[in-house]
Amino acid sequence: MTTIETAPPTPPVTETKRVPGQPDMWVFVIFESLIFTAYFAVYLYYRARHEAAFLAAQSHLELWLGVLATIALLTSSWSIARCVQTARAGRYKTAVRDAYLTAGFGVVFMGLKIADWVHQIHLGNTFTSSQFFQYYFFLTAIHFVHLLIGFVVLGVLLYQLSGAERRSQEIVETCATYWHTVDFLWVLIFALLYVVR
Amino acid sequence: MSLPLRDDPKRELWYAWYAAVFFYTLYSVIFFLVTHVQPPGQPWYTPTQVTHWFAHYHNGLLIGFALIFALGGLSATSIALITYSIRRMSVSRAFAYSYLILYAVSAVPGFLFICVAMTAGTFRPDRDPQLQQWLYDFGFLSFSGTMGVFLIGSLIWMTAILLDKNRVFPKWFGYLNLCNALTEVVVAPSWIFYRGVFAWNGLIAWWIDVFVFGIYTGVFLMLLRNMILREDFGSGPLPELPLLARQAPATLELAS
Amino acid sequence: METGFNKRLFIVWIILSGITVLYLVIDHSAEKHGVRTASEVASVSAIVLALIKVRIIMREFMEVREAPRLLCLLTDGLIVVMAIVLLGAYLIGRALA
Amino acid sequence: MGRISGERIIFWTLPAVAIIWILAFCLFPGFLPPMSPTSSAGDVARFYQEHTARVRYSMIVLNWFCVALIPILMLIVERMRRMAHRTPIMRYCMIGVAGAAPIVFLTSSVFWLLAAFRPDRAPDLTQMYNDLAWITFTCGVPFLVGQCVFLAISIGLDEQPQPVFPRWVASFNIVIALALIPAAFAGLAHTGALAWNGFLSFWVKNVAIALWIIVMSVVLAKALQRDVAVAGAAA
Repeated sequence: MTTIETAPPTPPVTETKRVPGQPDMWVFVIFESLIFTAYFAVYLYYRARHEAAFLAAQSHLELWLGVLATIALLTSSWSIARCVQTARAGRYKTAVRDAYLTAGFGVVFMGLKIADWVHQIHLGNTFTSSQFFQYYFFLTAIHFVHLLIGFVVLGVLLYQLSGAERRSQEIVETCATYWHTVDFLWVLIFALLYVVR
Repeated sequence: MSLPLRDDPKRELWYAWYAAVFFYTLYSVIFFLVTHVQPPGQPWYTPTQVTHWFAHYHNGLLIGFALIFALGGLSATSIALITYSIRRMSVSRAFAYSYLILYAVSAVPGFLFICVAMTAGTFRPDRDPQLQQWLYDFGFLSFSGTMGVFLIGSLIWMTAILLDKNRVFPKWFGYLNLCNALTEVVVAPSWIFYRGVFAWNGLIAWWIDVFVFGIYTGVFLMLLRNMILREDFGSGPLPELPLLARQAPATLELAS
Repeated sequence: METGFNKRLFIVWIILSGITVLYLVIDHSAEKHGVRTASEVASVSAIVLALIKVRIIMREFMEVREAPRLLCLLTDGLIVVMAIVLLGAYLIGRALA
Repeated sequence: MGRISGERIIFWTLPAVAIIWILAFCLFPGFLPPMSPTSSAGDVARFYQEHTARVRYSMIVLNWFCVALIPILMLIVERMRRMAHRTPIMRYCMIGVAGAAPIVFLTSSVFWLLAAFRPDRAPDLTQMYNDLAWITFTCGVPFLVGQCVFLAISIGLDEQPQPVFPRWVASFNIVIALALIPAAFAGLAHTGALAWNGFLSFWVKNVAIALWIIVMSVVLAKALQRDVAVAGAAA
């Protein structure tokens, strides 16, 4: 807060600044990101210390599968961002369509993730087979749990949008914030597991 | 805020709160400093090393766990306070009762088994080292690996807070419950690994988890305190409780 | 007005997907005769690119751009902390290896 | 009246349960006198080989009925509803410990039954089960202590002309709690008063539990009677 008080006065803005969704959700976003940062740091540290073993195991991953999954999740994020804007504009039919699109791309991501797991398990890479795959399965699985919760959150969002008497823009934005968190956590996981050398 | 006074209408809440703080402090001191079971012993110890471990912490283990055996019942106070907090919310009582039962049950695998297993191991240092190792595993794994109650419990509390319209707890604490629930999941690999970051003393399965749990516990104790401070029972005499109170339950809204 | 907003989101999506595809190039660059090699440059740029993507998602998709200053500072601070911790863990690990 | 006669039924299960408990307690060959913590693994194994049947049958019965006290505890919790409290918090404390206490005893009966399940196994293993059973049985008092303390505080807070339970019941519960506490330290001694077969850890603790059940059932009966009278007056 002190930073704000000591900062030079900002030029007047035409529209009022507002926090998207419940400010409370941002506590989750920041706290959960910090927990993940801790997981990532542990992974990167051990990875850097045992580079050769990690590289060898990592070569089993299909980068293009990861890229596809990432783009699917980014697209779902894009859809829910549109959903927030259309809901704000009162175009609820379009908003509902965008919410379903979000869920759809989420399911595509889920399918790609499961395909990736099945592929790795067929190659003999499991949670216990090597250090790299410990982290791989751990990080993708804990993210998967977040994604599953994300579908519950989307359910809440659709419930909000479906009834004229509900339609709380705040809750819609809160749900979207959660979904974007799932998205950006995956962006990090993808870079760290698939690309980092 | 002075210590609970005789006439303080909130005294029973304060007794429970101080007892809860006392219990968590005692619990931390005993587990970290007296018995040295936190941070946990090494999962990769050979049977002989386990026997040495029991011998090394002999007195601390026996005295520390004896204190838990004597005072562990106080764990019910924080559960009762949280149950009460959920009762104050505009949600079904089912949430409150689920929380109460989940955590009442969790006491046995949550801290009683480790006390029994470690006491048994320390009790007979000359026991076959293979069996000592079994007791050691039983102690640590029952303690770390039974997180389901805490997972579901946190989710129940979270849902109640998010649905509540009385603002008993801030919404952000509801979301913090989700963070806590998700770190509980992460302990599960301790059933699989002897060493590394996912073992029962690992960086991820133990250190990060305990850190999050510590913050979570500190936060909810402070929030419970705020809840009690905000509680307004008035300062008048206790409601008259004729023997017919049951017929007129309106006089004691919350006692029902 | 509304179509303008949607165009902005579309451009953001294109940029984010573009960076994702860029990873294929980074990945390819860190190969010698088809053998994967450790590469500090590839790793650091992967982490930095990911953090840039996170910031874009926060600013644009999560609408932090239009939020009060405090939230902008908090989210930017979060990204700085992530950058320091991730790069720090990686580089310290390498130095100790 | 339906509610009160239901509570009477629960109350009158107590003598039946008590008789079953006493019989099972006497049937278990390791209680009278209590087994010694100093016995060698061979002696312990021989004990289970010689008394296999009695250990099994007595512990099966105790395993069945150890949770039978929970309904009685809930009768006490129901009486607490009428105490002059502003919140239900003391009842929640009681419910919180009421379930855990019998489960602790249930666990010890499982260890005893395991010890007797394969009496011919390696004596060391039988001895370990025996240790686990006795330590769980003897040291597992935290929830019983909690019960007494919570009840004592509840009665202390029940400030009304005609309290639900008389004042002295609070003091009585504190005395019982103090009598139970030494048993928690049974792990520290193989011989003497603190050992699991010693004066404090075995005799004082178990007599205290028996006394608590007897006294509380008498007090509870009176409280129930008063409720019947009140309900009759109201009708």
